Parts: sequence; C-alpha cells; structure tokens
Amino acid sequence: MTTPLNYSYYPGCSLHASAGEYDLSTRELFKALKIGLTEVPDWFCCGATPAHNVDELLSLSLCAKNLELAEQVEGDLAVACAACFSRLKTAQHVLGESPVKRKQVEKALDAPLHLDGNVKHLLDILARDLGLERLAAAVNKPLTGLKVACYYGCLLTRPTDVTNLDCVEAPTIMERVIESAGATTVAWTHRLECCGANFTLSRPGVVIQLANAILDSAKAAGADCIMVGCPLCHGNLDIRQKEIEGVYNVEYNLPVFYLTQLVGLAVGLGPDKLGLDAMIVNPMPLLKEKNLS
Amino acid sequence: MHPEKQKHTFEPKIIAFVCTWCTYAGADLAGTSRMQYPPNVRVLKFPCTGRIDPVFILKAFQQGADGVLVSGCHPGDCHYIAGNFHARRRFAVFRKLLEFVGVDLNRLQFSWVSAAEGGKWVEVVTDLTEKVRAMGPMTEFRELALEEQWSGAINTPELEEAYNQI
Amino acid sequence: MKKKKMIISRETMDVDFVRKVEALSGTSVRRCFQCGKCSAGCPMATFMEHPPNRVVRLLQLGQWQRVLAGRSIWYCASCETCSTRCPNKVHLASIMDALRKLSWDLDGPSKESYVQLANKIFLDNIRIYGRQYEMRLAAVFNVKSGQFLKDMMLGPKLLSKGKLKMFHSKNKNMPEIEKIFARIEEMRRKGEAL
Amino acid sequence: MSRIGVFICHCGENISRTVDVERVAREVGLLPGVAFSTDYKYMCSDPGQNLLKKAIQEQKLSHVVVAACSPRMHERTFRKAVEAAGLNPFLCEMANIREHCSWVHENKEEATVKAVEIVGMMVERVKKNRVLPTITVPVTKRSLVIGGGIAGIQAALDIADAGHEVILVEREPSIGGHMAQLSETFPTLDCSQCIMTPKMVDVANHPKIRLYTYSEIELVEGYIGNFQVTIRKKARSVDEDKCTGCGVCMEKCPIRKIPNKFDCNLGMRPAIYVPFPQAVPNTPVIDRENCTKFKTGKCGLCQKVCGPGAVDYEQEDRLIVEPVGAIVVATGFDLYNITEKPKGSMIKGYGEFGHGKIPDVIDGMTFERLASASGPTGGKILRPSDGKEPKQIVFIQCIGSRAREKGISYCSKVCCMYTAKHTMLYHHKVHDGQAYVFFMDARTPGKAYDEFWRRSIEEEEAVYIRGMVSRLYQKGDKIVVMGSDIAVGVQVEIEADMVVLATAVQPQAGADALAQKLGISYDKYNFYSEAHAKLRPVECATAGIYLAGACQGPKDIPDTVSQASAAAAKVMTLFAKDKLEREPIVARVREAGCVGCFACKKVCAYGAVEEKEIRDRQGNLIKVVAYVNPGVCGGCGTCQATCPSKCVELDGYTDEQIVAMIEAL
Ligand SMILES: Cc1cc2nc3c(=O)[nH]c(=O)nc-3n(C[C@H](O)[C@H](O)[C@H](O)COP(=O)(O)OP(=O)(O)OC[C@H]3O[C@@H](n4cnc5c(N)ncnc54)[C@H](O)[C@@H]3O)c2cc1C
Ligand SMILES: Cc1cc2nc3c(=O)[nH]c(=O)nc-3n(C[C@H](O)[C@H](O)[C@H](O)COP(=O)(O)OP(=O)(O)OC[C@H]3O[C@@H](n4cnc5c(N)ncnc54)[C@H](O)[C@@H]3O)c2cc1C
Ligand code: SF4
Ligand code: SF4
Ligand code: SF4
Ligand code: SF4
Ligand code: SF4
Ligand code: SF4
Ligand code: SF4
Ligand code: SF4
Repeated sequence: MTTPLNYSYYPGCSLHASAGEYDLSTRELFKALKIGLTEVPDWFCCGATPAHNVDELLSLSLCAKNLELAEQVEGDLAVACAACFSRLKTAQHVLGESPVKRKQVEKALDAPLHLDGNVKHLLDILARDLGLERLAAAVNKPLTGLKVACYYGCLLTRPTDVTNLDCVEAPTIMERVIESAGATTVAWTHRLECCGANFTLSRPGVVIQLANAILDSAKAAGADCIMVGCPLCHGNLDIRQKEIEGVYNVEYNLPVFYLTQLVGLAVGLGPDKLGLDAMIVNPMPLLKEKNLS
Repeated sequence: MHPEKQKHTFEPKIIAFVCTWCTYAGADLAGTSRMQYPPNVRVLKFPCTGRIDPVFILKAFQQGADGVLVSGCHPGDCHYIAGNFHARRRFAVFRKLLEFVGVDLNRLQFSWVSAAEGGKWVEVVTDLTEKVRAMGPMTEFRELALEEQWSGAINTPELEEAYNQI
Repeated sequence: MKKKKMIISRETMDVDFVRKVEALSGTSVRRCFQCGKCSAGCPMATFMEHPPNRVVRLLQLGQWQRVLAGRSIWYCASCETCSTRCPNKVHLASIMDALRKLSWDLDGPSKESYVQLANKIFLDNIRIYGRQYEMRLAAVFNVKSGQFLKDMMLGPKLLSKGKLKMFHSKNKNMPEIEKIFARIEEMRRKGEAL
Repeated sequence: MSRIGVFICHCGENISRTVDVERVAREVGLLPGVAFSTDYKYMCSDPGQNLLKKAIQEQKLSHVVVAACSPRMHERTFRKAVEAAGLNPFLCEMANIREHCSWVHENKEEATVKAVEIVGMMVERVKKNRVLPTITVPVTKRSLVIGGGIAGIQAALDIADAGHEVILVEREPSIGGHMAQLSETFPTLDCSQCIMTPKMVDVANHPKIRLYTYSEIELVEGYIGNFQVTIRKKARSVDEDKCTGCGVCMEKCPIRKIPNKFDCNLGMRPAIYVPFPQAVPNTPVIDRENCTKFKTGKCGLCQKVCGPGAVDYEQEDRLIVEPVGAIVVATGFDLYNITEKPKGSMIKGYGEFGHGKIPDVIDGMTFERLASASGPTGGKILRPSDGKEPKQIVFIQCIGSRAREKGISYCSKVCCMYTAKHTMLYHHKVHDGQAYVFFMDARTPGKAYDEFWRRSIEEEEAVYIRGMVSRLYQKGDKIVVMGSDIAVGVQVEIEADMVVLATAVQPQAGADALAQKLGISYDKYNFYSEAHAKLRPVECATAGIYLAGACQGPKDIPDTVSQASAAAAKVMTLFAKDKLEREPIVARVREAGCVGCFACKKVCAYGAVEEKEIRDRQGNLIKVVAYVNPGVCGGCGTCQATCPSKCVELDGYTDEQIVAMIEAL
C-alpha cells in the first residue's frame, strides 16, 4: 500500500473565473485518482506578473502570506496555474537567498516566514508523487491516436534553478504525463515560447502575434490539439484563437485542453465533469473523430 | 615627506617581518631610489611570509617592539606558489587571538609590497611609525609573562582550527 | 527618432540609480559583456526600441533616463528567456522588474501607459478584493484607457461560457491584505525599503 | 664559543656618508662572541675579499657578518669568499646597512645607531647558523614525455636531437593528437597532415626515442633527476614486432560499423583498426569491446589472414618501469561536448541548442574532419544527416567558453581563428554557399592573425554578425538560428542547412588523475598550473616536471610548439649537469617529535612532504612521520610555521636563528 496523497490547493484567481473548467477538471481528476485536495481557506491573489513587474516587495509579501495560509492545511501545496506556481516558487527562492529581502517581507507581514513547505505544480504531482505507472494504471480510456502538442510556455520551467520542474530548455514532463494516458505527442518548435500573457489586456496586438506563431508551429507539426498547464496560456490560445485566425486569415481549429481535462478523459471522466463545454474552440468534433467521446 | 626633522620624545620600535622576494626587494628599491623614511624599522628577512610563525610576532612585542609589520608578495604573486596564501589564512585567525590577549591591533599591520613598490614600502613604514608613535609605547605586553618555551606554546582552539582549515 | 548625442562623464553617469537597480534585482549590471543572447531570444524584442542587451548597456553607462523614457521595459513580458540563457548570469528579467519599479516610483517618464494602467488596476484589484476579477479588470481598463470597443467581441462569448464572473466573493483575509499594503508603504516612507 | 668576524663596508661613500662606520665597527666589536671587527672602503672588491679571507685564517674566525649592501647584491660573493677561506659558506651572513639604512636616512646619528642594531641582529643570528652541506642529487639523463600530440612530438624530438633518450607515452593507438585531425591550419592554411606526418615518422624512426602507444602512466615515484615511472602498456592484441602493417586484417574483419573517433564518429572502422591511415605506429589494435572473438569466442579471422602471425588474442597489459630524470607533460585538450554533461562536472548543457541532438549541428573538430582531404567525405563539406551540401552555414563562436553560467569563464583562444579558417575553407569548397558567423569579439592577437580574420570577411565574404544566438531548432530539413545583431539592435533569423559550434577547449579527460600521480597542481578546470605565469611558464612547481601545449591552457599550434621547445630546453638545461646542486635551504623533520598529522603536507605547494614509516628492529610499524624530500622542497618554510608540534625546520631560517634576531633588539 502506498501512503494516501493529500494536498492543500491553491487554484489562483483565474481558476475561479475564466478558467473555471481547469478548476473543475482538476478537482474531478484528483477525486478519480484518489488524491486529496483541500483548498487553502481565503487565499488571495499571488500578485502574478503585474505585482513583481513593478513591486517585487509586494509580490514577495503576497506570496509569502499565501504560503503562510497554506500551512493551515496539511500536505504539500498543489498549484494549477503556471504563473502562480512560478511566483510562489520564486518567492521561496528569493526569500531563502536574500536575508535583506526576507527581513523586509517579515516586516511587511509582521510575522515570521514559513518557507519550508513544498510547492508543486499539478504536473509534478502526477508525474512524480503519483508516478507515471500509477497514472497509466488508472487510465481506462486511453487517448489512442490523439496527437498532442504540449505547450509549456515560459513560466513552468523558468527561472533556472527555481521551479525545478524539469530541464529548463528541453523539458519532457508534459509529454511523459500525456503519453502515460495513451496519447501521442508531437515534436514542435514553439513549446517554450512566450505567448505574451501579461499583455492580453493592454496590448492584445502583441499577444495575437505571439500566439499565432505558437499555433502555427503546433499545426505545422501535425498536432490535433494543444495541451496547457496554465490558464493564461489557455486564454491566449483558446479564447483568442478565432480572432487570430481572422487577423492572419488562417484556420487552425486546434482545441486547447488543460492537462487535467485530457488526463481526465483518459481516466474515464465525462465531458460535464471536465468543463469541455467551456472551451471556445469546440473539441467535440475532434474527440468524436478519434472515438474519444 | 620629512622636510624638517622634528624632535620626538618617543621613538617607537618597529619590527618588519618581510619576505625576500617581494617586500625585502621593495625595501631595497626604496634604498636605491634614495627615498627617505623614519629609521625606526628593523627588517627581518624570511624566505616567504608562509614561514612567519605568528609566535614571532608575539615574541617581538614581548621583546619591546611597539609595532610589527608583516609584509609579503601580493596575492597570487608568491614566489613559492602559495606560501603567502597560507600565511594570510593563518594571520586572519592570529589577529583574533592577539585581540583576545589584549594587543591593540593597530600596532600590527599586514601589507603587500612588491619588489617594484619602493614607494609603497616607504608609505607603509612611515604610516605605521607615525601611528604607533601616536599610540605611545607598548607596555601591556612586556609584562605579560609569555611562557619561556615559546615554540608551539599557544595552541589555542582558534589556532587549532586555523591549522585544521589549512 | 532623433537621437541625442551621449555625453559621458562622471556627472552624467548616474551610478546611484544603477546601484538601486542592482539592489532591487540582486544582479550585477557590470557583468554583462554585451553578447546579445538575451535580445536574440526575447519574444518582445521586436516591440522594443532598446532590445534587452541595450537596456543593460545603457545602465552600464548610467544612462537610465534613456531607458525609462522608452517603452522597452513595459514591453518585457517577464518570460525569463533572457535570464535563463544569459551565458553570464545576468538576471535581466529581474533588472526589468527593478526598472519598472523605479520608473513607477518616478511616476512614469514612460511612453507606455497602457501596460502601466493595466498593472495599476490589477494591483488595486488585489487591494480592494484580494483576488482578481477579470471582468472588473477588463471593464476598468477599457473605461480608463478609453478603448471601449477593444475586445468587445470577446466579452459576450466569455459570458456565455461562464468565463466572466460578475460578482466577487468575500475574503476573510481582506484586513490582512490592507495591512500588508499599508506596512509596505510605511516602510518606504521611512526609507526602510526601496 | 664562536669567534665572529664583522666587516663594515664604506661602499665608497655610499654608506660612510651617513653611517659612522668606524663607530659601528667599534661598538659591534664589543658584542659577546665578536672576535674581530673592522671597516673597509670596498668590501666586494678583490682587496676587500682578500681582507676577509685573511682575517678568517689569521683570526681563526668561526662565523662572518659582512655589513654592506643588500644580500640580494653580494651574498653570493661573500659566501664564495668565505668558502674559499675554508669556512662553510652558510656561516656567513650579510647585514644590509646600505639599502635599508644609509640610503634611506639623512641623520647620521640615527643612521649609525640603526646600523649598529642591524649588525647586532645579524651577529646574534649568525651565531645560530649551522654548517649546511650543499645538496647534490644525481641526474638520470633520460626523459619521459606524456602525450603524443604536436606538443609531445616536438618536445621529444628536441630532447632526442640533443642526444638524450626519450620515452614517449601516448594513450591512443597512434601519436598525432588533435593536429593530425585538422584539415588546414591558420594562419597560413597549410595542410596539417603534410606538416605533421613527417614529424610523426621522425619520432618513429628516431634512435633515441622509445615510443609507447596505447599506454598510460600508472605510477610516478621519485623526484627531479630521479623519477621512477611505471607505464601500463595496454594489450593491443597485435604483436608490434611481428606486424608489418600490411592491413589485410583490417580489410577482412567482418565487423565494420564502429564509429571512428578520429573522424568524430562520421566514418566507420573495423574492430581491428588503426585510427587513421598515416598512424604511427602503423600497427593495428583490436578494440576488444567490439571484436566478436572477445565477445563470443568465434571469428578469429584476422589471426588466420595475418601472414606474419602478429595477431595475439592472449596478449595482456604489461607494466614497464622506466627511470627518468625529467618529465614533460603534453596531454593536450578536448572539446566541450554539448551532447552530454560529464558526470560530476560543473558544466551545464546547451538545451537551447537541442543538447547537440540536431544532427546537422556539429562542433569545430567535426568540421575539420569534413574539410580534411583524408576525412570521411574526402574533403567535401556534406551534412551528416543526409549527405547534402549545405548552402547556408552558420558558425557560432564562444560556445561553452566565456560562459560562466555554463561553467567555463575563460576564452578558448583558438576558436575565433579556426572559425575564420572554417569560413574560408567552406567558401573555397562550396562556391555558391554563404557562411555566417555569430560572435561577440574577435580575438586575433598574433602575427598575421587579425589580417587572416579580416581576409575571411573582406575577401572571402563571410558575414560576421556581432551578437549571440539564443536558440536553434530544426524546422523541416533546416535549422532555424535565432540570433541578434547588437550593432543594428535587431533580431536576426537564419534558416541554415548546417550549424558549427565553436565549443570550448578543455583539458583531456583524466587530466586531474594524471596530475595527482605526478604531484603537480592544476586549476579548477583541470588545466595544469605553471610555476609562474610570466617568468616560469613551462615549469611546474614540482621540480623536474615541465609543461607543453594545450594541457596548460588553450593554445594554438605556434604557441604549443614554442612551449614544447622551451620545455625541451629546460630538460636539456637540467641534463647539462651530472649532479644537481642546490641551496640547502630546505625543510627537515625532527622525526622524534613528529606526530604524523601531515598539516605540513597539506600546505606544501611543492609536494615535497612524504609519509615515512618508522619501524623497530623487528620491523613493526611504530609510527608514520613526515619526511621532506630535499630534492623537491622549494624552501618556503610554510610547513614550519604550520606544524603544530614545531618539529619541521627550515635550514637557514630556524626558529632559533629568528628568535635570536628578535631578542637582539
Ligand atoms: C577545431 C580546431 C581547429 C584548430 N585549428 C588550428 C589551426 O588551424 N591552427 C593552429 O595553430 N591551431 C589550431 N587548433 C589548435 C590545435 O589543435 C592545438 O594547438 C594543438 O593540437 C595542441 O596540441 P597538444 O599536443 O598540446 O594537444 P593534443 O593535440 O590534444 O595532443 C595531446 C595528446 O596527448 C594524449 N594524451 C592525453 N592524455 C593522455 C594521458 N593521460 N596519457 C598519455 N597520453 C595522453 C592524447 O591522446 C593526444 O594524443 C585547432 C583546434 C581545434 C579544436
Ligand atoms: C604598455 C605595455 C604594457 C604591457 N604590459 C604587459 C603586462 O602587463 N604583462 C605582460 O605580460 N606583458 C606586457 N607587455 C608586453 C611586454 O612588455 C613584452 O612582452 C616584453 O617586454 C617583451 O620583451 P622582449 O625582451 O622581447 O623585448 P624588449 O623588452 O623590448 O627588450 C628588447 C631589448 O633589446 C634591446 N635592443 C634592441 N635592439 C638592439 C640591438 N640592435 N642591439 C642590442 N640591443 C638591442 C633593447 O634596448 C631592449 O633592451 C606590455 C607592453 C606594453 C607596450
Ligand atoms: S545575454 Fe547576458 S551577457 Fe549577454 S547581452 Fe544579455 S545580459 Fe548581457
Ligand atoms: S523577460 Fe522580458 S526582456 Fe527577458 S526575454 Fe522575456 S520579454 Fe524579453
Ligand atoms: S596484424 Fe598482420 S595482417 Fe594485420 S597489419 Fe599487422 S601484419 Fe598485417
Ligand atoms: S577476431 Fe575480432 S578483430 Fe579479428 S576479424 Fe574477427 S571481429 Fe575482427
Ligand atoms: S577564441 Fe574567440 S570564439 Fe573562442 S572563446 Fe575566445 S573569443 Fe570565443
Ligand atoms: S591589437 Fe591589442 S588591443 Fe587590439 S585586440 Fe589585439 S591585443 Fe587587444
Ligand atoms: S606537521 Fe609536524 S607533526 Fe605534523 S606531520 Fe608534519 S612534521 Fe609531523
Ligand atoms: S619548506 Fe616549503 S617547499 Fe619545503 S617542505 Fe616545507 S612547505 Fe614544502
């Protein structure tokens, strides 16, 4: 018998809003895999990119406060959003390295810091804590024939030596996870390129340009769909896909799944439990074609 | 710079422990360049600062020195590859020890003077002489009865640790 | 764009500013040997008037006004590509953070107001609600930036998919968050933090 | 009771102008132990020296102090004179009353008092001086050269031409090293093989050179003039004496598809092979890991076809002991390998360049093999993936080098030049092709070097782009190069057919292990350390061991050959004497007190401290103590200051002598 897996859970702002299906599918998948998930009570925004962009001290303080809140729940902290993950990890790293900043943050929180807890992205939990073998064993509807382009974006593996999720330049963790679920992965050139998430509001033109290159690369590699582990990437690739097609006069029609949605499918969860209806690029034709729904 | 010779009531005794290759040669250069400095310093030549046992410094103070200068090659320039490096580590610990026994560390100066730095030699010696002159004679230590068997006598934990570090 | 001649002297090289950048970012500006690898991989370089390597170069020369006057720093996406690949351990993404912070403090001699505005609304959101409400974020941004029509196409689609929340929930930690903001402001006032 | 003679020099007026020399002589004469004191106008002149000699004999002096100039000037002079008068030279000391006294003070009274004290100190010191024997060690006039690249070859030939025997040990089956792999060489573009192979043949034919290829150093004992070296001659499975080099075995061997390391794995070789056709010796070796006979016991074809019966499957490694007097280390370099991260190394990989797994991304040495007329493509530039001629080729400099983040901060020194060479070779061979180079700086100091680089740009029309590359990726059959041009300030993208990375020059694998056997020091990258960066650049701190070539730091061929000849000259200087004489300023251990902590050994930069077992008459081990090898000791005295039990002593600078001086204050 292996010890039961239990985590505290930090969904991050988007999962309570635009990325509701990521939240839903995460909870359902973990339930199916018998992994405990308890949401950190009254967590708040980690500050994401805008905070560290202009105010590192604020960003560090917000992250540190959330880490402290997470201590109330037993287990390592599971994080779904790549941006939150990167922020929380960076805060742990920076505060561990710089006594000056640590002092400042302690002052801002008016409390000592809790930095020892493990912060893990969902991928890490699936690939390492649960393990690929147990994951594969739980699969009852393998995604046979589905060609997936795994999109890491910039923040899952960076900065170097901080997130420690996988090799910064040649990660394979997403591929390994989804291959365990029976899918085929494609080798493509833009899996680590940035989609410009930060500019989705202020400079959508930039995002459209960057996201187009990513979609183009995935299409060229023969992918049926894209898999992401970040609500921001998802927003740019899925929600904006139609707009991009219009601007560049191309047709991609690439459904963009959260990793939990695809793995969820493979362990036999229905579309309603995965929020597939919330996807802007309708995945159903593809899933029908591949006999996956 | 001593245009007018001043009369002093107190002439400190300065002992300089120097290495042959750099500082001794630097002092020679000061001579060949006919530079001038106070006559208070007595030079003891060592092959290398690595040879300088901290005990000699204690001994010098005990024998009436008011100031001690230790000088060798610049880091990385040791004629014997790394002797000055070991010396540096040893003295770092030794300073703490001296402080502990009550020697004012201003009386002890470490410096690097290369064979080309006659001017620096003059500067270092002059500065130390003036500094020590201002401090007055070193009396505390003369009374302090050092063990006659001086060699290896100060085996304090600090020194021990220093040896282990090397 | 007309370029002003750069007069270099001890007086025109503002080392203090650069030291602040180094303190905030925890990385050395002098280390950069101008290989350009950062700029080669930066996804945003084509949008910047000073590519990343040149931002560092201008800092090396103490010419921060030139950097802040442009929009380069606001076009950095914080993707960390530059820091990850710099052969010389220059953490350029953190330098960009520091520059934005300092520019923000100087009340923006920058030309790029949209990004600043978005950031500001984002931070206000945290202070007021504890979390982000994308609806509010977008709405306020559109009103304040005067871009009412931008992204109008997306709105209804998102609403129909349940992707935009209209209401926010209560967060018990709100007083605590306000305190964090306030303490940081206090520290800055007292000069205990940059 | 000592009878000390003190001689005060006027140095014309140099001393006597500010020091009352007569008074000094008078006052010093009163010191206990001083039997004679006098002053003289020029002590170093012949009459002065004669005065000294006469006094020693007439006054039966036991010790001498000459108060004059700096010992750095005339210590030798006076010690010789003392020796001529029958005293041990180390019973003579000099008191420096010129550089340290008369020249730096104006006040006669003060200077005279100081002079008296200086002389007094030396009087006390000299009393404690002991008779020191001059140390002589015999010299074995044979030398060992480790590594048979151009450095080792040059050094071996120079020493052998001077008439001394040389033992040349090479790890690979053939000598030649990296230069044998090169196509043409900068800055003159002459064919590497054409200038290299005659030298290799010279080595093979030289009566004074004994060549051990496919051999390694097992053990090194002894010290300058007297090393004992154990060499492991690995089993070749072919008898070198019988083999005629006909090559029939290689033709017949059924195993044919083993990547040839010499061709950077571009070409294939059989299981019994010579690395390249001009190999020296031209004797094949069986690669036992891949030979069917060794794997399964079957085959044995090569033995059957070999006319002279040279193939010997039973052959075993042999250990050979050779006495030598000097060692030249010339183990060369290797290239930073971006495809794999060596275990435990500080090197980080290049994931952004695909970890070297994109087939048409190659390193500089692989390009050399492609460009070499005797290489796997016969000198045609063809890409490894599909054998097509690349029409757009991109070179990227400083890969691994100058990249602290990746683990190496130094400049590899040769890649700027060889990249310029590569662009030329490429343009000579592919007329409709275009070469691009991404670079940060062009480091081309050297005779005719910068002109060479400029030629590649101005005449051969290579396009140089000042800026680095962030990422490489395969797109179809092209490689997309994402770079930047920092002069223009824009990103640059090139779709290349082939990419050549100028990867860093690093020491050979195992360089550290060899250094430990030799007892020489090396830096954090495993390059061997010279004794002094400027003034003793070919000597190791360990006496009798010399460095040549890229094992000491990145070097091109001219530098390598210069250093090799310099090392050879140093060896010959050593061999010019039958016995080595050296100042007896060496450390000595009082075994009785030594507790065997070996603190001394740790600090000794010369590796002079050895462990010595003390046994009783029955041969039972009593204790292990330190022993300082006088042939190796540099005389720094660091051990003495370090020894916690004060039982190692540096002759000439004993605690007694120094304390005597301090007490004379
Ligand atoms: C791609 C490239 C192109 C170049 N082009 C030029 C050029 O055009 N012009 C120029 O001047 N220079 C050029 N160089 C530099 C040149 O290759 C070196 O200067 C030269 O080869 C150094 O010679 P070496 O004898 O020191 O080392 P090496 O050639 O590396 O020889 C060392 C020898 O020692 C042997 N060895 C290693 N370890 C041991 C051991 N433990 N025991 C026994 N033997 C051992 C090795 O097997 C090898 O045979 C180039 C270098 C590169 C990488
Ligand atoms: C500004 C500067 C700074 C430098 N700094 C460094 C440094 O920091 N580190 C370093 O490693 N190198 C340095 N160098 C280089 C260094 O100076 C040279 O490598 C070195 O001096 C060369 O020594 P040399 O004996 O070949 O030539 P020289 O020093 O020029 O000696 C040649 C001698 O030959 C004599 N001579 C000339 N012609 C005749 C003749 N016809 N008959 C008889 N005698 C003759 C000359 O009078 C002279 O004494 C520097 C060079 C310069 C210019
Ligand atoms: S990659 Fe690093 S060293 Fe190179 S230009 Fe950018 S910051 Fe400077
Ligand atoms: S962090 Fe900013 S500057 Fe660096 S590569 Fe990304 S966008 Fe460019
Ligand atoms: S081993 Fe025999 S067959 Fe092979 S080359 Fe030598 S002589 Fe010829
Ligand atoms: S015995 Fe080995 S080397 Fe000889 S022919 Fe057979 S496989 Fe080749
Ligand atoms: S020689 Fe040129 S290419 Fe090689 S490391 Fe030095 S600067 Fe870079
Ligand atoms: S000419 Fe001199 S200064 Fe210029 S690059 Fe060469 S070595 Fe450097
Ligand atoms: S340091 Fe002294 S006691 Fe220790 S081994 Fe060396 S000589 Fe012996
Ligand atoms: S005197 Fe110096 S070289 Fe000689 S044994 Fe001692 S430490 Fe080694």
